[in-house]
Amino acid sequence: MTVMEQRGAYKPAPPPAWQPRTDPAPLLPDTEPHRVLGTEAAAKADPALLRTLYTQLVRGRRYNAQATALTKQGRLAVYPSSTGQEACEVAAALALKEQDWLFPSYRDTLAVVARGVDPVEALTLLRGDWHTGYDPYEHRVAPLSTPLATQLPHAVGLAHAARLKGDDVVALAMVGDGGTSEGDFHEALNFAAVWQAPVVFLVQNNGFAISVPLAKQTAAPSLAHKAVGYGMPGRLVDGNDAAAVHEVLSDAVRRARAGGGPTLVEAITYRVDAHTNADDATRYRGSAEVDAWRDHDPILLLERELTERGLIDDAGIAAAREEAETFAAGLRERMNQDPVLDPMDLFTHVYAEPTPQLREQRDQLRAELEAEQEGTQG
Amino acid sequence: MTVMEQRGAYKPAPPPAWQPRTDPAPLLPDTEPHRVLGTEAAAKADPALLRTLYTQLVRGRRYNAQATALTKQGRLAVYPSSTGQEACEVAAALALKEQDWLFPSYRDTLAVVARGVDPVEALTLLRGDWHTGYDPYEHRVAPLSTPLATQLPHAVGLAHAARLKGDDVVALAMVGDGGTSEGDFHEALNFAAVWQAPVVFLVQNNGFAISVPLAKQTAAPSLAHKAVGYGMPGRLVDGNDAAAVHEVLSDAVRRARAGGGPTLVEAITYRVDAHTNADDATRYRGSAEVDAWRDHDPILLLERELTERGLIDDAGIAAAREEAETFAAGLRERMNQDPVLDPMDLFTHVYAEPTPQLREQRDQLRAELEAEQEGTQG
Amino acid sequence: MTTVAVKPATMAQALTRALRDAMAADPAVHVMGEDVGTLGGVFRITDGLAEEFGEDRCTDTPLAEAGILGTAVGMAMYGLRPVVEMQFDAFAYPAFEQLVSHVAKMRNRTRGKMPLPITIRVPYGGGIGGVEHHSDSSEAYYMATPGLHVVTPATVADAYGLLRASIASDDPVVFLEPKRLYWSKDSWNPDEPTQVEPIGRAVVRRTGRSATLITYGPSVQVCLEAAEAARAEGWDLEVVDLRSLVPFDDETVCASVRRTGRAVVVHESGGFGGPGGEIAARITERCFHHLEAPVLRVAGFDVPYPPPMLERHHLPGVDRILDAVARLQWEAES
Amino acid sequence: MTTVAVKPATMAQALTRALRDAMAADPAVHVMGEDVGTLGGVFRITDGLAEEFGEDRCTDTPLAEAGILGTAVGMAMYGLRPVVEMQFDAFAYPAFEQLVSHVAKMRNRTRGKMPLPITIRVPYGGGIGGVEHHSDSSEAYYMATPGLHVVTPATVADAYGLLRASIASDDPVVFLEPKRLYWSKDSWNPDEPTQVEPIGRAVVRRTGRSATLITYGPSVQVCLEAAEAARAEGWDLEVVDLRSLVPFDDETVCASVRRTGRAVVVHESGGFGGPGGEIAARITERCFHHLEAPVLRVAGFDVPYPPPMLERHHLPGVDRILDAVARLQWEAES
Ligand SMILES: Cc1ncc(C[n+]2csc(CCOP(=O)(O)OP(=O)(O)O)c2C)c(N)n1
Ligand SMILES: Cc1ncc(C[n+]2csc(CCOP(=O)(O)OP(=O)(O)O)c2C)c(N)n1
Ligand SMILES: [Mg+2]
Ligand SMILES: [Mg+2]
Repeated sequence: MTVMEQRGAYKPAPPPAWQPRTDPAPLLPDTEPHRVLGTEAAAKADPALLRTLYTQLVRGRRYNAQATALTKQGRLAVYPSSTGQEACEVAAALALKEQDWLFPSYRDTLAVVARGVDPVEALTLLRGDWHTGYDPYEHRVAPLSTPLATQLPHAVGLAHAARLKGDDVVALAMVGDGGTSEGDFHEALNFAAVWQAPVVFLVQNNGFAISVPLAKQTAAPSLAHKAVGYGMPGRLVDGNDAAAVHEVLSDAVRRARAGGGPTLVEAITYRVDAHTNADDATRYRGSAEVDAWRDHDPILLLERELTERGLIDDAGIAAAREEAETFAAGLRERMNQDPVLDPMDLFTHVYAEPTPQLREQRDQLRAELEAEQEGTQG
Repeated sequence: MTVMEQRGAYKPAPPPAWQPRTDPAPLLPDTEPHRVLGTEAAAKADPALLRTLYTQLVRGRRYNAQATALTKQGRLAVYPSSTGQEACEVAAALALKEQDWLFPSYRDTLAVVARGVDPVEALTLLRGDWHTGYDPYEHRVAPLSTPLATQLPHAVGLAHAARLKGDDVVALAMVGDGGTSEGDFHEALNFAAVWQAPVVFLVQNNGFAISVPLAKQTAAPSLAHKAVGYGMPGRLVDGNDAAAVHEVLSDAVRRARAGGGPTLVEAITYRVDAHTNADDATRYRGSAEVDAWRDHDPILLLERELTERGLIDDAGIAAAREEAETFAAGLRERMNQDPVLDPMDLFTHVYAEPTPQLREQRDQLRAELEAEQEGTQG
Repeated sequence: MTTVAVKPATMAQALTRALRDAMAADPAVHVMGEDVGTLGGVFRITDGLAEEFGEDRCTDTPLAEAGILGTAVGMAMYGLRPVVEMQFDAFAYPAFEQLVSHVAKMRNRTRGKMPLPITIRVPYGGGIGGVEHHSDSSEAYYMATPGLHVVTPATVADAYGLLRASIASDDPVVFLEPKRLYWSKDSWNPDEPTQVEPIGRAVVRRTGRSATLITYGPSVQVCLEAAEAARAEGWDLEVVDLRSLVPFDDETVCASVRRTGRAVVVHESGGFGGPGGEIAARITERCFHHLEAPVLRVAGFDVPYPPPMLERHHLPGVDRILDAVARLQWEAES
Repeated sequence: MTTVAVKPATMAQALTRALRDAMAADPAVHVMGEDVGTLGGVFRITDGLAEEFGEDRCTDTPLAEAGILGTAVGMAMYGLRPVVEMQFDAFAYPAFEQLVSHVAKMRNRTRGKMPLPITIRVPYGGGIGGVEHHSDSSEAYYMATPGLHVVTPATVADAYGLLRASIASDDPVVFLEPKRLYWSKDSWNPDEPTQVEPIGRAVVRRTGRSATLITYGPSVQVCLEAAEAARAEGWDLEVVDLRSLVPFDDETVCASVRRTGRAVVVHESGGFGGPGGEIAARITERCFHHLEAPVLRVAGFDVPYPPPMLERHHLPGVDRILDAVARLQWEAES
């Protein structure tokens, strides 16, 4: 009997009930970026934390300057600076516990360093002697990801796996405003929400994807609003307010740890330097814009708070700077040494065991190098 | 002078003002699926439109049954039925003007037929004598898209191109609930919103992606809520209420035509048949669920409205059924004829001009077929 | 001791059994993909696994291939051994960036610190009357991507053995399942399934003296049929089943060609830029002076995969293979 | 009549000029991609176009390669002629599904009703010290995809001519720009730029009698240097620049090899499953009895592209080419 033939006996049934799967209201992000420094909330912030953040910011700024200088000296192939974004970089690392995982994007070497990775190892990729310079398992830091947004599903998968194993692990994944346009961003957030994976997505909205301003990247009210469409909460935070970023990320990490699922955090910040040392930012933005942000600098904001509350004095500031100088000098010195390279490494890690084909090629290269060697000696 | 050295002269500047790029409030979808039939709004609906919708629904249902029957007779390789979803299929076609474009997904042959494409041509893909059976330019219907969600950026690009040329053209693109998880969905909606392209996205949420229920596909409050994250309005509609779907789509099309940009529409419906004739739906859902939806059948809802308001009588209903039978008989007869195939077509349309390589291969096949021919004749 | 009756089993059953045994043997093995859970996959290869091992071990994912493979990468980073199902060949393309830029490279990028033991099952090839995008032969893409193993079975026993070996591999494996062989049967004893040798060993399926047919996956059976048919023409053909395209077993292939002096490479994939070019080139490099004729190729045409009603003209069949064998310059020899 | 001084120009300048001339000649030509507008592209190839033709004709898109190519498909459906820039080779992978399942197939799917005249510009290859994912040679993927043309210039004049021809083509063209040649110079007169012959014609860059080097794109210059160096060894090498991998110019290639009797294929792309296998196989099929030695290949190793400090060991250089030439069994000849 077709539906139409039932007509004689037709009794209109109520349509199957529809209800939203999640209450959308709590998912909507803050209407204003969350701020702590310079507000009443700052009084509640832990002074020790603020001091740690400060030291790290000062060091981070110095690290960015040093790394940029190393490009000029030919010691780095390229460097994407996070000057101006240090609050996000540092807070991301500090919001995590020992056992947690960080998934950095290519710009985030500072976060990697703040998490404890040796800066020389963090910079290996950009120096060019290898790709990932550090053991990801040592500090639980995934390789720096150059293909944008591709690291986000990795973070989701890792967090999901940890939860399946019953481990207390949260993954924090970093991506830029431009990266939110990639399909992988979408797929990662969706998987995370469906699986309720313990993962936090930090979007550093620094206003640009290389030269492309945010207005050409999205028409959304904010990037945090994207959370709604996945059924996860979105948070909006002043990305230059280290205390605020730390608080929002810590909340999100705590929520994830407690089984509350993923959170999307948009931190509003600004890329003060050019995209990389190879980029000429004057082609696409004026200095007035940059200058306006210099007045909202993360170090200035925190320094002011600390000073006004008497949590730091000139000596403390000088000490932080000095520590940063020492750090930079050490880095400079180590980066000025030529890395020792073995061309045979080309073949060592393609597979667990080189294929017969790779063994042949390795032998070929070895023979070539030996011949070269003889040539120079003879 | 570094930022830190400016400290002596430091005057805290107000942080660069942040404001949402779009007011999020108007973007939020309806909290309940929009309904017309059985509500007061139905009184305002155009009787002629309701009658047209009815005729088309009845025909569409018959078309689905006929196409499924053709698979059993080996006349179609496969058929993904839209039984139960006819209101969406038909309304999508009717909401468009002559010059507009329809971008169907693989399940949407009914929408293609309702737009005016010869059903035999619409079914060519599924019969297997060629891929796209119709000229996309004749009725402005893009090829049926099997790779899910990939047609959405096409619709955006076409709508954008038309707008750049100053043409009055809207594109309506169809996708399933499962398809919304693909990266292409995300990228298409984002491009559409940034470009303010005249495009309407219709998600038929029929509860399943093959066997996977919606709850494993998304944790969002509704699929319409995804609109917010792109800065476009989301609409939620009862997908079995043909008048409501038609109204919501028409509004969205009008909005797009007027330069208001894209809209995301989620139509809540149900896939009554199995995924395709080759699928066994009893493996993943019970009959009670299916039966509940039979009572909310799009034809029943509209028939009831028309009957109660005296817009149709038994004769009218009989006439609609008869027209559908005639349509089905014609389709059956034509589909029972073997299509005439030319194997040389394999090479004709790979490029505008076959490459030398393809000419060789064409000659090879021709020689083989001639030899075969001789073999059978000899 | 009771003797077990060896009943015919299908390749599909052997694959299911391999997954089940792998999951039972190692709790790190997780199966994931579209419809692999409740439904058991559109080809029913994962049938019963969700029931037996729970949905956390055999998971219906959202519909997003890059997301599936990308999350599998993360799971592998944490020590799991994901087995991903791509529903059809062409639907693996959305995951291409994850595959090429991460799956294939992660071990190398991290100097071996972060291997990714992921198996990516891809039903591939034609011959089942599938509509467009359901019959692609995508092995050329995977072969050209260092860091991946590329494996494909041609028999029921190999389906089991190679899938077990792939899942056990500490490197990523693209495991290509010939769709049209899913229902092919063989006498195979599921109670004594044999592991195959490590991935990378080709096998001579039929010995012969006149010429060697080199093939894999869906074309192996066709080549064996061609070899039978060739007897009538006086040709005694050897048939080599590669079983894995990466690593490539030069030894077995070249030993055969050196013996026969003639070779034809046969596959469904398009000829231009397809696997056959590589295979023919490396045979020629290694066996030039043993060759009585150029290595020939019988492949799909260089066209998008045809619609169901035309696919028989596209697929390499017995006649086309025999035509190629006939062109191996037999006269020149004598 | 005034004579124009022919000044040295870079390949980058020639490409920019080709885009500009194409846009001026045909309002249907639209340039789109990441950073192509205001910035003029990370390699400055689209420099000045947004200014001259407006942002609607030269558009900074959102950062999403599948979206870029997918919307370009829609624009082409409506009669535009999009020229898409992929920022680097490896960043074209997210668009792979759009490329393979739509761009390459649309004309065929619609029986020629819906051709897609899209040009996809991809800066490719290494030699510029780029970090990972910035130096891939992805031509093997494109070659193995029927429906695409695959074009790559090696000279400043060809960069102009081939790009104009690609944009004018009614079929999709993957236009591979050798990154390390962007700043290579040549005397080239931008005021009298020459169109090249239709896509699909290889060119002999250097005539020689001893053996043929077959190559394209970034390796052409290296082969010419090798040919110079080979003179000292007494070899007179011919160098063929393919200019397009699809269509492939069998005629020119085979004519050369039949003359010289020996051939080496040279490219940066990995050897296994790379273009060289196809090229060697088809030469062997066609010229077997003219060959004094197997066609050899000099290619990148079968490894993920190395980090900057190791890339010189990976890239085929003059020595490696000469080594291969030396292995062409010269003794056997005499
Ligand atoms: C998939 C992919 N496409 C393109 C690029 C090239 N690229 C490198 S950085 C960049 C801009 C990134 O912008 P955003 O995500 O905002 O991060 P930010 O640079 O601002 O930190 C682009 C386009 C890439 N790395 N990956
Ligand atoms: C990219 C891609 N992945 C997988 C498939 C296989 N497939 C065909 S239909 C389908 C389910 C689609 O579900 P939905 O989007 O909800 O549409 P519906 O079938 O319900 O109309 C799947 C997974 C496909 N066609 N394309
Ligand atoms: Mg940015
Ligand atoms: Mg559905």
